[in-house]
Amino acid sequence: MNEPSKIVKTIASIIFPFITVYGLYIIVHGHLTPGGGFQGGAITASGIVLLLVAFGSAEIAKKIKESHLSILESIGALSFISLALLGLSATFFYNFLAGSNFIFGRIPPFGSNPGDMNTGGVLPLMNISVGLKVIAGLSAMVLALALFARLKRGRKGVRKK
Amino acid sequence: MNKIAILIAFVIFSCALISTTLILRPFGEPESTDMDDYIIKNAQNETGANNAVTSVVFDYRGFDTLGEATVLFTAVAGVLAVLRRYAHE
Amino acid sequence: MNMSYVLLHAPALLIAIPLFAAFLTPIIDRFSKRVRNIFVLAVLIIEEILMIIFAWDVFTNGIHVYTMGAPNPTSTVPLQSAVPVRIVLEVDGMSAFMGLISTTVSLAAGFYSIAFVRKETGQGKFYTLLLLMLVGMLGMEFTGDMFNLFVFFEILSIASAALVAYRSYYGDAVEGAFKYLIISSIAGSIVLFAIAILYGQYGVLNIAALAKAMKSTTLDMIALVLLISAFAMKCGSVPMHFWIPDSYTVAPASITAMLVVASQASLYALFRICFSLYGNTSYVATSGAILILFGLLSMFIGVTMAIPQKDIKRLMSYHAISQTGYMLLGVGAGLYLLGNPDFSTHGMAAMEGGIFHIFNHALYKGLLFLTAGAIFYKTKTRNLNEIRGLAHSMKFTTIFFLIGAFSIAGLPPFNGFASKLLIYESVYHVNPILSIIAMLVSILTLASFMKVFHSAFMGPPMKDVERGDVPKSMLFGMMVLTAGIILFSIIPGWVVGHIVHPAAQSLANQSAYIRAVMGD
Amino acid sequence: MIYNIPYMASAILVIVGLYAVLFKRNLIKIAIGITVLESGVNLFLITLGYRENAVAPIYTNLPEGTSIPEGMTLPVPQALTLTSIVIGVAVLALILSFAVKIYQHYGTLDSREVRRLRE
Repeated sequence: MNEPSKIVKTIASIIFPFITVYGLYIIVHGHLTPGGGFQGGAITASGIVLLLVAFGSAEIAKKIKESHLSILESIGALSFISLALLGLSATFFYNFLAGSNFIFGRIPPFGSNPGDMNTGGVLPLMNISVGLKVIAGLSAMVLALALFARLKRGRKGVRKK
Repeated sequence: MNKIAILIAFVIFSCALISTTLILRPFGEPESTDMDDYIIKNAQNETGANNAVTSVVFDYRGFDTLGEATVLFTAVAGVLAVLRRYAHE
Repeated sequence: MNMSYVLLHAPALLIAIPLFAAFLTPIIDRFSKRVRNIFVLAVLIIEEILMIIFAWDVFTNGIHVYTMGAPNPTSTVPLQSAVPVRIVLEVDGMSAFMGLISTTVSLAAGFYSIAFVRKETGQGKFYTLLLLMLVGMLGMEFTGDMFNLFVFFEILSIASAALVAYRSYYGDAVEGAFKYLIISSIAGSIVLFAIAILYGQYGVLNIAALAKAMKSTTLDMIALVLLISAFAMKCGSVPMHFWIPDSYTVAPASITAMLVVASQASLYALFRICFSLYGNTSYVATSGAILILFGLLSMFIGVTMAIPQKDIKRLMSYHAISQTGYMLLGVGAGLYLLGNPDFSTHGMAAMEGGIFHIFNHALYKGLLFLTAGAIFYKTKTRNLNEIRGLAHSMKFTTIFFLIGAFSIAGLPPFNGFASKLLIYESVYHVNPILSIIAMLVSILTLASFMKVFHSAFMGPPMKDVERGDVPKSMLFGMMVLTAGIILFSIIPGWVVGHIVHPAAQSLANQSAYIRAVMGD
Repeated sequence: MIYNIPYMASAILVIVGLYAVLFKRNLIKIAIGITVLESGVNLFLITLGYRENAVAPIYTNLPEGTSIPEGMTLPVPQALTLTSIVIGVAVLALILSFAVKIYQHYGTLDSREVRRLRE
């Protein structure tokens, strides 16, 4: 397989920051506009997959390790379940920040409004942790598949049982 | 023989699906919407989020979302486990 | 941390603790393998203890409900609404009973794995997935929400498929896992389609609310057929059983024991849908008859296909299909008689037999798969023609195998006999032929296992096998299940009265299930 | 009849997907079949949540004069569809990694040449 041309690499590196910023915007505005942790995380991960395609998996694997991504994913998942566990004063998954006037604690006026970042209780925090988890998880998955395909290409002998 | 049995099951299944779509309520006119109406009316003052869908995803049905995040986590762990390197390689 | 607080939150905690541990395991794995093993075992032990305490409370005090995210766990229906809005966990006797099975077998599998996978790479992932399987099973058993059931069903399928493929250096391990995952995802999609049909009609997802709103339309019937076929596919009943031997055979032994319980979780979902969701419709007798038919076919075809097998785990897998038939037969007979005046006498006994058999099957089939794994660990082969004379070196494994074999064949005084006797006596009143077939299958099972015992454990010792039994952690894993079997064999009357009867009672009592969520 | 066309489209997707899974021999085609099957089910779920002439249930800059709740689509099916899409992605990733592994072992993706997948 040939190396991708210089045009592809240049365009990919120019576009990548925009994709990332757009994905992060979708994640943090999840409680105000369409979107959320999963959608934004998938967009951001697609930026990383773009880099993977443009520069080749070996190049990317030098910078990002699968095991690090796996740890990052665990941290995202742990913060998500911890937020749920923190509600145990009432019940599992209780939204303890809503209406508390603490961070993200405001209640918006009923009906149409322009949207206020500082609302939603634990929802924005959960969006961020799920976003982190999805970015790390999807990139780790694609990286593992790409690296595996690369590793085996050179080998002739197919191992049978 | 086996193939014919699968084909018959497949045809019966298809007929069931098509007949379902024919007798289901008309498109765009949901009948009993108590649960959804409650969520639309109360999402703002109970969770503080403007987006009712996000309030369902992370608050009313947050446990499903935890399960969904777990599914993704499981799949990543599974892919990494299946494609791992072995000790004798 | 007082006891009533823990009991109040126990349904959520039982799912949240292993889930939290599963997320934490990859991080601990980076620092120390030893700490990780201890951590996983500690979590499994805590789960077992908490589950026993919680199950006892459920058996004595009745149904627990837990509303996720509500200000108060018991406020299932919000004030301004007529239906439940949030996800409700609903633990009745049957759920607690299944939870006990899942935690017990997971504990045994966890101990067994410590030595069994010691030489593999990627053990961190192995234990993560093992904990996630436990999460999937407990979630399926505790939830009172259709969509939540589907989500945990998928967690369980994906974790199991990844673990079946764990020894992916064997080609057939990946094949078995591929087949398993395809079957699971088809079953999952069919379940989701059926849930969508129900949601489209009634606008709710809670099982109790759906059962209350159920109007027995044609669409309900289609949804029931889809649900029964999907869950029967997944629990390994006969028309769709072909994936069972392929995936059970190639999985690591401790995972095979877990897979037995995983398919029983699907069986539980099948029963829950027939009894609690469709319990007051006119389809009860028909679906009972279908379950009896599936049960008979599974029993007979499973055992006849088991007899000629040469691979020890493949043989046991076919026996697992055959034993699933007993559970379907017992509970199906109960469902068939539900609502009849006969129910309180024979129907209840049939259900008790079937449900008791679920626990017994998990114990002895889990034990047998673990002994098969021990044989594989020592001899590196599963072929019965190559194995012989293991009784000389593996004394404990031989004893465990004999206990498991006698129990599965239903010899008195073992626990398999207690549950089978209940089934024989009660299904006799539905149709005498059912009892006769069930007894015949039992005899064939005994013959088949005596053949295995004779060829694997008797005869001159094998040359190239080192002496001595398997490592201690594997023996301890088998010991946990053996202790369960012996306990159940000594006091079957007490077990039926205090554990099985509340489970069967709660499964048959649909109105209590609805009342716990919807109020009066 | 015409009002049910969206349901029918989803049912046809399910049937096409199931056909591919049951009767195709290439493992990648089976994976595609699973994806089509899941898309059909997701489409069915999301069509159940539609209300005629309704807007998305989001209050940020809601159009003037929207009646609440009749003017908004149902939020629950959208959340369910999101969940089932993510589950579909997870299943697909695992199926593909199995297919890669099978290819490594046997050098083929044809299920007839792989021993246990023959039926």
